[in-house]
Amino acid sequence: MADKVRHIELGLTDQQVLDMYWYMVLARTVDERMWLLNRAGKIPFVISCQGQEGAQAGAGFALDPSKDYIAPYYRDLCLVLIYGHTAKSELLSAFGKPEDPNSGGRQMPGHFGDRKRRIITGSSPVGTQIPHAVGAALAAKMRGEDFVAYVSFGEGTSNQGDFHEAANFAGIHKLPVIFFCENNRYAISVPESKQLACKNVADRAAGYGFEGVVVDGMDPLEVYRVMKAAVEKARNGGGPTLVEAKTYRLVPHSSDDDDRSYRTREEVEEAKRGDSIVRLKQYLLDVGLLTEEKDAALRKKALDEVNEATAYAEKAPHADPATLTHYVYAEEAVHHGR
Amino acid sequence: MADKVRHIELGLTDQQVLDMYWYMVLARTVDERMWLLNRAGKIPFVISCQGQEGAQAGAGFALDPSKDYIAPYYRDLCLVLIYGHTAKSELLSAFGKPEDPNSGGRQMPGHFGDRKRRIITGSSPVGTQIPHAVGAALAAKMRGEDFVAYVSFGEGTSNQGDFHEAANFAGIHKLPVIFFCENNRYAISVPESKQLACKNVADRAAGYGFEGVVVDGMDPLEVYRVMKAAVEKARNGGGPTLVEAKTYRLVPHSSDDDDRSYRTREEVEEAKRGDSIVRLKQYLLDVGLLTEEKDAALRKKALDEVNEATAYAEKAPHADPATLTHYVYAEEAVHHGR
Amino acid sequence: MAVKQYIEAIHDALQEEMARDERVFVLGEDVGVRGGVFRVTAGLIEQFGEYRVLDFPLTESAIVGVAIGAAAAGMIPVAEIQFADFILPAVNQIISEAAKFRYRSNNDWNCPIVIRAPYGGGIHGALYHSQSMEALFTHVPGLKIVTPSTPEDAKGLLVSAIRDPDPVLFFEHKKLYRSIRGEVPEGEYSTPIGKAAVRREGDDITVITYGLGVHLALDAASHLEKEGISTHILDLRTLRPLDEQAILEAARKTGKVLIVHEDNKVCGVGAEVSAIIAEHALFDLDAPVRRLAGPEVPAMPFSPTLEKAYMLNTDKVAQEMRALAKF
Amino acid sequence: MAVKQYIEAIHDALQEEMARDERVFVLGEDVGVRGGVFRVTAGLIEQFGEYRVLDFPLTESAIVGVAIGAAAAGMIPVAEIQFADFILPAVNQIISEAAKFRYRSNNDWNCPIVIRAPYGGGIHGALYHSQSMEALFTHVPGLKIVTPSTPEDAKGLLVSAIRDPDPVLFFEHKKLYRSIRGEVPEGEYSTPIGKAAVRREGDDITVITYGLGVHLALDAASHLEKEGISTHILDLRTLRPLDEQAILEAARKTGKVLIVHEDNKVCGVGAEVSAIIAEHALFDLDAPVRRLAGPEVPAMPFSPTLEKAYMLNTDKVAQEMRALAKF
Ligand SMILES: Cc1ncc(C[n+]2csc(CCOP(=O)(O)OP(=O)(O)O)c2C)c(N)n1
Ligand SMILES: Cc1ncc(C[n+]2csc(CCOP(=O)(O)OP(=O)(O)O)c2C)c(N)n1
Ligand SMILES: [Mg+2]
Ligand SMILES: [Mg+2]
Repeated sequence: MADKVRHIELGLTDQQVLDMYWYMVLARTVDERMWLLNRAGKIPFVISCQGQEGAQAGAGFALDPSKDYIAPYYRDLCLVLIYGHTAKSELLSAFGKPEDPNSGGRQMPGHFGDRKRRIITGSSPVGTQIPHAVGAALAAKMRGEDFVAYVSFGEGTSNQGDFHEAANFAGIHKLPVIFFCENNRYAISVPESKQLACKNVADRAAGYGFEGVVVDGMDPLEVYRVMKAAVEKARNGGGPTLVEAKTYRLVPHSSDDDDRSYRTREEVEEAKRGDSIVRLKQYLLDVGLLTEEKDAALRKKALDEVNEATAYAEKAPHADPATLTHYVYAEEAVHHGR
Repeated sequence: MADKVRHIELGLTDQQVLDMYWYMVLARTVDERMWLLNRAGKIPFVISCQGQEGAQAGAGFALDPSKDYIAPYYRDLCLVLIYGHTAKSELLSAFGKPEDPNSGGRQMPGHFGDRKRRIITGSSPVGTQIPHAVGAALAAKMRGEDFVAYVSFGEGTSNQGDFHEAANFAGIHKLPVIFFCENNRYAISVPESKQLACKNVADRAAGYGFEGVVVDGMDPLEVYRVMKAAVEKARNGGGPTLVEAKTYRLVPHSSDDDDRSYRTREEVEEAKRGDSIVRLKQYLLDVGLLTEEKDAALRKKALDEVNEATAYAEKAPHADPATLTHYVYAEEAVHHGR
Repeated sequence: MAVKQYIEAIHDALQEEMARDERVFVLGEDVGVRGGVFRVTAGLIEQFGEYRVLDFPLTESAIVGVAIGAAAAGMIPVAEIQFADFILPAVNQIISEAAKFRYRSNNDWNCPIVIRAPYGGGIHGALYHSQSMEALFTHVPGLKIVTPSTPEDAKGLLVSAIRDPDPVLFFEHKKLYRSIRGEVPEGEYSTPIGKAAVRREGDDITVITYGLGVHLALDAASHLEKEGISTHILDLRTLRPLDEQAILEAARKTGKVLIVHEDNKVCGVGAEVSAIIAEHALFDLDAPVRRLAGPEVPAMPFSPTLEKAYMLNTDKVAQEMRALAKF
Repeated sequence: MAVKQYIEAIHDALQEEMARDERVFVLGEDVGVRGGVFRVTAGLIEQFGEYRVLDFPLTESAIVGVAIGAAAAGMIPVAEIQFADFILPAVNQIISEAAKFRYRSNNDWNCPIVIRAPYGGGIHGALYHSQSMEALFTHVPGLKIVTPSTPEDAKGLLVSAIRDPDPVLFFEHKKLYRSIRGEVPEGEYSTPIGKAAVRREGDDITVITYGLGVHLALDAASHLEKEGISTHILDLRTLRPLDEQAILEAARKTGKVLIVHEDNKVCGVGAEVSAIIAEHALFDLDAPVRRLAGPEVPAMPFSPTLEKAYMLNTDKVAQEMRALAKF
């Protein structure tokens, strides 16, 4: 019974926890569609959020999209949906169409960005976004504003120098930033055990003078609880937190990968049983916020959105080749036109 | 009384502890001479070991110069003397003369290197030497040889990405390497408190799955004890250790620095009272291995060596300008001649 | 002679050199169990074990830095950077360290490492899986830069790179991996670093290029032949050191030079080639030295239309060649 | 007009821009309490406080990365890299991130940061406190590269760099800091990025150069004047974008061009300038385009004789100019 009100205890309304579920389902639906499109030869590349939706939903709901900056990484589809992107925006990106708000189709899918939504433009070289979030947090501190900055990355990426340098600086100045590590156990084919020798990525926080927390990333409510505390601490001048969400990547690294060479099917099947979508659905059924019928309707809605988005994105015009040389630098003409 | 046999308990002979003291005094004497030469306008640059001789002596005596690789940093004058360099070699370097074994006068003083002594050539960009030592340790492991690799650096440098990435890799493969941080409280003008937010640099080791140890770097015997254990562990397959020696830089950062702008004279005077040379001398007096007369003789010997080295180095010929373009790549002729 | 893919030739060079000399080992991201994301190192871990085919954590600066240290202790590391774009975190280790090891130690130390990296676009890799990185390093004394265009050279030059006592950057054009096949000599051989190769003899115009550009130029040349234009093609093969003599000979041969590369133009390798010609063969020229290079944008986009607009192709090359011939 | 040192002009630009716009702030190693190791930022922490003059930990990649993030959130950071040599750990942040922020986001984001770095040799700084780093970055679309030679330009160009909506690398030649004084206009002014300046009008030969080279060329020109040789001198001032029109005009003016820079030659800025001329002004030339640059060694040694052998000086420049005039 106590469990029944978990989301209420955490300060989430019924609608909010249902929304959380909705974004997770929508993200999964978009993601699955991309794989289909890729396998059908319609889009050249997919990089997935599958398995990490719960962690991202928990994190996203703890942030305030009206003021907090995020520097997401390529798996954060669910997070950017919470931040206002849509099936359509992400499918436009997948098809590399100029209407894509992330990059006008210039970047691969999964390379998010949107200035008006405070989604800092991301790139492929891993870890570079970590100091960017810290820089945004520095701006908050310098101007005395109460926004926080959030940055996510994989456990493999926590080994990059940029993570270390950025975390160190954030620690010294107690900046309002949350480092969110989505530990999905693999960096492409290299397992956690060959990526790092400490038990938890979160253990590294001690080396930067702030708190590190490990959380079950397959439990969006638990992630929300931990993230909420981290965000509040940051907003109130308490400095950074390193949150490590233990997750699992349910599909290959990307559409170019074949994960059978480095992990067993049993391991993957086992992980699927702990899928955060399955778990949150069960919770919602348990607390009576969802029925199988409602779930089916919700999934149909997601599918409808994705179908519509796919149709739209596929038909949307390609970039005019003449735009290739645009926006290397500020352009007077264009500049005034914005 | 118990204290009287400290060095014996640690496995050092009377002669060894006297040698330790000798190298510390010699290093200090060389270092002081360089300042004089600089102030007299005879050499353009000095970067000092003053205050860190004890830490370096403790470390150097725990290593086996007949097989262990070292990747020292620019303050490690005392260490390279233990590794076989001399007042003469370092003064040749200070004058930028081609007979200098470190770099043929090509690098600034304090940029050590010597292949036959396993002193890996160092540079100015801080931290780059850390992965080099780890690479040497990897070679030891791959070939099943029992040498260890040692690398030293300042506390400011422990913030560089290269430290993080190298330590991480060493941890994963339990490589025979010792990370030796000479924490002298400042990185040029920036105090420890603005360089890092953790209490000890050694705390960072936990993030790499190996042990971190803090040691009083002003006590060479204690450094020796800690280093000896770390070296033995590494040699026996136990993996890396991060040793942090708490020291203090007694002079400005370099001959180009003026430390009055960022620290008080009182602070420096206070630190001088804990100088490792003063402390080891007292120990040697206490245990009867030294008298004031013997000490004076030893210092005179150091001064004589330094005088002789200075005279030699100053008179040594300068590099032939034609050699400027030598050794960019392997040169056939030269190659066969070696 | 066996016919091999470009990628097979690279694999074979690694495999054979590792078998020949046990100091040689491979390190990089996903090179072991996965055999590399392009599968260049497939099968090597089974043959040589997990240390000689070392799955490295996701840290490029350490890949290169550890390779340098291992080399200092007597090993011969061949580091793989998964995509040339991701070599940038390792630039400090490459330029401050590897390139200067010998010089700064007055010939006491050296740095016999190889860094392999797949580069170039046209594979929908977008901004960060398509870049050409060679110009950045070609500027740097102490490094050698190799960009083979054929399977024979890919193998022969990689063997030379591994045996070279100095650091060599070995850039492999991704588009050539499986699209280009060619004869590869049986048995052990090596191709000297620093020598360009004439790929086609001709009298009207000279194209100087490397990597993918060689194939585009060859294609274009056979079209132009039908139009009565005879093309001389020089494949640089090594970008540092450049084969100045071969460049000047090729320029003098026709007096009309087009330099082609995918990397962008400003301060690119073509600038140096052009400057060498302007310095030493100016009066042998019958036309301005032209350069056809990637456009001056930060990198090629994902959008298929923009990627196409960015990439060189036979038509673009042929068009420039025609214009030059007509000059 | 007041007469100021080059270094004072830079200091003044920072101080005035910080006073004018509170989004502008300085970050770097030792820039605060110590006022910078060259004392460029002396006094600023007292005026603007410890956050706007931010003593950063010893981490160049984070200096640039944090600057990028702060800029994304509305600030205008001016990062100092203590010596240009130490910019290499930050190359990934500069080339992968700053240079591509605008392009990759289709003009949604931009990156208004400035990175200042003292470069160049002749101060006994040895291999790692003497390097010229401009060529590496001049190759990169998305960046702007500025190398002022006079106090007036140093101030005016730094003001422009700070107000520029895109990333600007601002390289300050260390040897100019205190050796060069010059008139600096009173009050607020800025010098446009992308425009070269004719420093001397002449008819026999043209020298194209920047930074310290401008002063060497001016010195040499006044010697040569006595020998009856009249020199035209173009100061590039901005290396990216290069002022092509000014380069071509200067080349055509005399038909004899010498390009001078301290950075080494291969794929340096001089290569690009030469290639531009070979492409667009070939038939206006009366002599091969010559380049006088730093030798092809990894960096300049500490040894005073070797440093001297490395460095350009008035004699070396004059000698090349004479040879060109005689051609
Ligand atoms: C600097 C850099 N090196 C290599 C790559 C290629 N790469 C892309 S993702 C990846 C693995 C990332 O692992 P992790 O950080 O754990 O994130 P995950 O993909 O597992 O979510 C690699 C090696 C890259 N994008 N950037
Ligand atoms: C990459 C790099 N950045 C900056 C410098 C300039 N610099 C030389 S020493 C130093 C401070 C080093 O501090 P720390 O690591 O604590 O060593 P210490 O000098 O105190 O022994 C700095 C900033 C450098 N040498 N390398
Ligand atoms: Mg992962
Ligand atoms: Mg220090």
